[in-house]
Amino acid sequence: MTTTTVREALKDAMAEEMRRDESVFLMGEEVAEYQGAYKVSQGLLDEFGDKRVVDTPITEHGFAGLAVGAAFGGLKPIVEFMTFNFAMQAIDQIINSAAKTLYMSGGQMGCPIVFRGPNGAAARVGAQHSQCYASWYAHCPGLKVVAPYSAGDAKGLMKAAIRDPNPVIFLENEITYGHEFDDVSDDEDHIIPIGKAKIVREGKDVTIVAFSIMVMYALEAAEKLAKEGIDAEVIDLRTIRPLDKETVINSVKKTNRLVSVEEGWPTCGIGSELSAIMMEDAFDYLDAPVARVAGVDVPLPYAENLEELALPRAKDIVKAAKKVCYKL
Amino acid sequence: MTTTTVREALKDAMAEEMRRDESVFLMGEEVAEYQGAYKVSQGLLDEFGDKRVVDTPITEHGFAGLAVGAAFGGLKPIVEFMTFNFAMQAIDQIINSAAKTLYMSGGQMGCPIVFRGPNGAAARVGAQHSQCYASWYAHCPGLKVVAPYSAGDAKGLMKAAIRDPNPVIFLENEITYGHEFDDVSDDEDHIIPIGKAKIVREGKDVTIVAFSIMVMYALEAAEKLAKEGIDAEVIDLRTIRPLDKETVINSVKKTNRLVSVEEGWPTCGIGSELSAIMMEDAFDYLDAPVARVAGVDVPLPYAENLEELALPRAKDIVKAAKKVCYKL
Amino acid sequence: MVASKTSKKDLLAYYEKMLLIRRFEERAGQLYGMGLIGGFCHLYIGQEAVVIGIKAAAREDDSFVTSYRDHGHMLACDMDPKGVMAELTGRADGYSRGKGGSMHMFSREKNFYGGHGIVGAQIPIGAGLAFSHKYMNEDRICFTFMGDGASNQGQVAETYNMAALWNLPVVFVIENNKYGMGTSVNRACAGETLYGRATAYGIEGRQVDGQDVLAVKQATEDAIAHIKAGKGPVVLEMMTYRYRGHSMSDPAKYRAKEEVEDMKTNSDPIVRLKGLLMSDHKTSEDELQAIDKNIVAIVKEAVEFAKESPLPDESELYTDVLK
Amino acid sequence: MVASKTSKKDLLAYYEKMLLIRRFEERAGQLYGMGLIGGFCHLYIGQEAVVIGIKAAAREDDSFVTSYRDHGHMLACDMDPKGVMAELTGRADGYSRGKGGSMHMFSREKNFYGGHGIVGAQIPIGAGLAFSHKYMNEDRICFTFMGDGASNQGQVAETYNMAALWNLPVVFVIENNKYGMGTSVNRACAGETLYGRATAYGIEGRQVDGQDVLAVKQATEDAIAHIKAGKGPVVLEMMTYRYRGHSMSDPAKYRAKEEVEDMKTNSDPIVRLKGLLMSDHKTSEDELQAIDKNIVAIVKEAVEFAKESPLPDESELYTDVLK
Ligand SMILES: Cc1ncc(C[n+]2csc(CCOP(=O)(O)OP(=O)(O)O)c2C)c(N)n1
Ligand SMILES: Cc1ncc(C[n+]2csc(CCOP(=O)(O)OP(=O)(O)O)c2C)c(N)n1
Ligand SMILES: [Mg+2]
Ligand SMILES: [Mg+2]
Repeated sequence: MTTTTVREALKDAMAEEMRRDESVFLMGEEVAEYQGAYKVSQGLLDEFGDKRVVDTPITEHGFAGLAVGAAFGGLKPIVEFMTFNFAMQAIDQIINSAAKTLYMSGGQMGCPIVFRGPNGAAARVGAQHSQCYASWYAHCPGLKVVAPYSAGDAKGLMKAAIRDPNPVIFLENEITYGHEFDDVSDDEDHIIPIGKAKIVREGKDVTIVAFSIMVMYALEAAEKLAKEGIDAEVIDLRTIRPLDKETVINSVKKTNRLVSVEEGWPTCGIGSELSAIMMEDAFDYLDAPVARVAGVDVPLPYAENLEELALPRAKDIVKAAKKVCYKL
Repeated sequence: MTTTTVREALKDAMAEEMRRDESVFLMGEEVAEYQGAYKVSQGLLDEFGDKRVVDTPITEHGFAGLAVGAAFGGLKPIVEFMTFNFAMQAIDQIINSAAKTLYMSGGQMGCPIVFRGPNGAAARVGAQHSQCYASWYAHCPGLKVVAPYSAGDAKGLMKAAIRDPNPVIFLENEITYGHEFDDVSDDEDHIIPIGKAKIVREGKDVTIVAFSIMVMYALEAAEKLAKEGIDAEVIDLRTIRPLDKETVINSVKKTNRLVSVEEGWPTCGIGSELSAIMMEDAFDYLDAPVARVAGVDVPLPYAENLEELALPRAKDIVKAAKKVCYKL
Repeated sequence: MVASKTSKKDLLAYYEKMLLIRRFEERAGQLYGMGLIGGFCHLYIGQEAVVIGIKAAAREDDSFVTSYRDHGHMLACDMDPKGVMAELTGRADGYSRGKGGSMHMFSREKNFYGGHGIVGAQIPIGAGLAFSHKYMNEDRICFTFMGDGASNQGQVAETYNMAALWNLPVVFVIENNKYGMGTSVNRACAGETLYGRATAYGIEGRQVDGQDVLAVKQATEDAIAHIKAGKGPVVLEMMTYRYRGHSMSDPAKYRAKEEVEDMKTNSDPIVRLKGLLMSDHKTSEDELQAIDKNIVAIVKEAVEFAKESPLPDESELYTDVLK
Repeated sequence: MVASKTSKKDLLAYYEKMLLIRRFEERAGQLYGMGLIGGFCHLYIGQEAVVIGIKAAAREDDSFVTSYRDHGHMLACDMDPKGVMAELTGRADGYSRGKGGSMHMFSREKNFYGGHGIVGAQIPIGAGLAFSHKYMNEDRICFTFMGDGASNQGQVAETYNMAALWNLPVVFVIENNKYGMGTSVNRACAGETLYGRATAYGIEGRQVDGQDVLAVKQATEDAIAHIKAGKGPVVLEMMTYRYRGHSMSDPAKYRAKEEVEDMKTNSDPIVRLKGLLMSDHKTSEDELQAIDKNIVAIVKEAVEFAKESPLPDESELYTDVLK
């Protein structure tokens, strides 16, 4: 195990897979000469050259479509969106071309492609640059959707995503790029399977389910709860689609309480889905209704104080956990 | 009250509002000379001329953005998407420009605009032409999302949408365009308020919540259930955002059981949201877990038999209702 | 027609293929009327010389990608008429096992990459295929087809830019059939020409008589030479016409009957080639009728096959979502 | 510089405004460094002559819309420096009450329609404003600004087409500052010129020395005359340069220091205008220094205001989502 940042873990994953497979290449805005807007692709141009690390014009729709065509043609593109907000311009190609074509072709045409980039809020970048797209992509069959938290998971899942024969939406988080973790495997074949959640803290009183940077706040909340005598189990979903129901349900069988945490808006969010899953598969185990913690249902404001209020923080999770434990 | 089709009701609503307010205009592909791909705008060019009924090139992103600019400039555009599938190309302008600008401007810039067109499956048009976008739009603050079933509701809600100072996503259904209803008001000022659900069938044993064409199947299911001694209450949501929780909760307080029905995919769908709402606001009234009926989680297939299996039908609703009544 | 340096044998082959498309689609139209084909069905009738002229110049392993108006392109790529027709009827033996339908068929084996329902989506996809050909040093060209209406889509401009910047081996073929649904090209497209928009990105382009299979072939040969010389992508604006409505449900009231009749009478690509074959190559009516008869038989066989093929098994609903 | 038919009074006004932008942004950069401004902050320094030259020719009620590099445009439109700076610091007295930030400010009163963060999004929006002006017979023109990088976006091409088809009163202003983030225009944009892409749609266009406020003014006057004569929209490609990095976090290592220094020394729009004022109009150093002092005071006042303005009330989180 090595200690490294999420940024380096992602870069290493890409570099290793590019070494391993000639057909893997990276494209996107500023990925090559600029070394990535957030420096995730640092050094890749030097190692792999401009044939395999391709700077694109600012034309998300076009280059996403081009990458889909390249995947149809036999390559394995990694498409970086400078942020997932800009992927909205390309979403028709992602859904209609990448996700649906395997089915529409009766299995003949696969689309092995990774769409990656930071998702959700960074710091003070305003409403147009801060949306979380987890639930939109989770909604759509034909995709896999991944949103890791730790560097080790980022690396293992990125490698899995690149090797996956299906289109994978890989949701990163700008704020965690610089965070260090000591869970990074050096084994070049260490893959973390898509579709498996991880229990990051065991506990018996309440289950807290989160993904991406929200795992950090969930863990922080768990510490606070411990001090108040509540022993929380924290699950990092890691994959949003397909969602690892089993791990969540097994936890709830033990704790009988669930708090879902996501940075995105609540309506039709991942928390809503978890509520529905609980209804369908764990209703009789629940001692309290599922509580959702989510971003406030407004476009993200710029002002420092408002932004802080708009995004879920440990205290919100603590409050929700106490509520489902009837300790509020 | 007059009997008319949904198609005519929509057209009448637009025509009445265009007569009433010079700043209302319609734009989209084939809306003028062709009289609408599905003939919803039949006759409008003749009455209002090509200044106010504007054929566009096939450039959804561009004309949606242009319409947003026209709204900023003081007009009230109605933008027809030939189907909402094509609005994916324009969704950045819908979300980032239309929905978020009021907030980002601290209330200074409104965007009074209606985005309308058929949503969801038609008949055998395949995966790229059949997606339901209700939950995607429902997810986003700054929008109102409407999806009526009857002609009367279509008319009253379309008029409300046009008069609304906010961006409204108006989800129609191609199959119901030709369906006749006798609930259409002749009063040119008869508005149906956005945000209010409607109980379309009273019952005491189970609540079935649906919207758009699924209301038809829900009512069919209720008839079948009645024959088996189950008295279903059917609620037509009509508006998806803001969702009329109160009407649903009050119904569940009576029936203690909820079945949600939607044509779209289940994950992070409207049914998921209803589950979450029940968790939060009606947990103690539920005698059974909420059951979701939704489109099968696959891209819509073309083959006749597969398409029929993929979409929710009355029999699926009957089954779900019996399940939550523990009569299966 | 441009003077023919092409052999009689080749000309007969083009004739046969154009006729196959024509007869195949006529039958498809009938099956649609009978309710055996559902949803959308966009016929290519009238435009046959475009895809056949291009295929005549292309190499067998060059890739093709187009929109929903795609049956002609599939047949030009030698996809099996049986499999195409069975897909149209939504049956298990269709190219997409009945799950795709008219707009969504593919054949990797025949280098046909669809069949795309979203206007404009196939254009970056085509450039991406060209990107992969170049990346893998395959020396293949991708022929990327679009309509006049599609040429307004922003992703087309985005793709011109990337194709030019990266010198991709792609020929953009604009099938300017004068209408995008009910909107004539002059109501939808500003500027003198459609290819001129690509020229602004430094892409070589020109207009071509799309009703003359040999003119199309010649222009395509020039385009290929241009690309192989390393001079970058090419756009060809094929001036053509569709005889039928946009799709089976379109009564096509937006144009005068005379306009259609004039094209059919004076600019039909099959009639023209037939004329050339008879005048310059002494082809007899008998020879041509034999071909016609053969084509009718092939199409008939395809229809029988499509009718008899079973519906897909219900388990197919759940397969092919992911690999 | 183009010979000046402009009065000294007007020239001094342009000088004052360009200087206001320059000093305002220098201070904004400092406040960013001090942590008083967060998120993104894109400075316009070096490009001042573009927006000031255009504003000099435009009518007061003409509308302006641009991207995230927008402070210069706001000040050119006579928006209050206090309100702009307060928005930059995310305070209650900012133009967007602190909710928008650097990229999202608007003033209906001053005909400034944003401030848009998505590259390219403002271009159809600008055409839509022009559409509304025409629809309401307002005789106003919309000046729609975009960067060189933005000009590759598909929606720009889509908008050119509609603007030309519908004869909209819009001037598309491409601020070609040679880079889109770290990508130089020749690596991102195929074709000879950027305005040439609009020409393909029948739109009148040309390149202009964007460092010469009078050249910009003249070109804008010509564009306005073109539009008022009913000849359709115009595109002006302004050749300009940004001195700073793309945003405050960009060290701008992708270009040589000499390149930047050369521009600053030989093509600075303020220095140039100053030279003209001194040589042709006998303006004294004292006169200019008085202006400078005044500007510094205005900017200082804006900074004080912005620092003292309170954070928005917490209730503001929930307001302005819907009307
Ligand atoms: C993005 C998108 N918008 C609209 C449609 C509906 N539509 C299908 S075909 C078509 C007309 C296209 O015309 P053209 O590109 O000229 O091709 P042709 O049909 O003439 O071959 C339209 C508007 C669509 N399928 N996709
Ligand atoms: C759709 C989209 N893609 C990417 C970005 C990130 N981004 C912001 S500005 C920019 C460069 C734009 O360059 P240019 O248009 O030349 O304008 P300039 O910054 O030089 O004024 C990029 C890539 C964005 N905001 N929106
Ligand atoms: Mg056409
Ligand atoms: Mg630039």
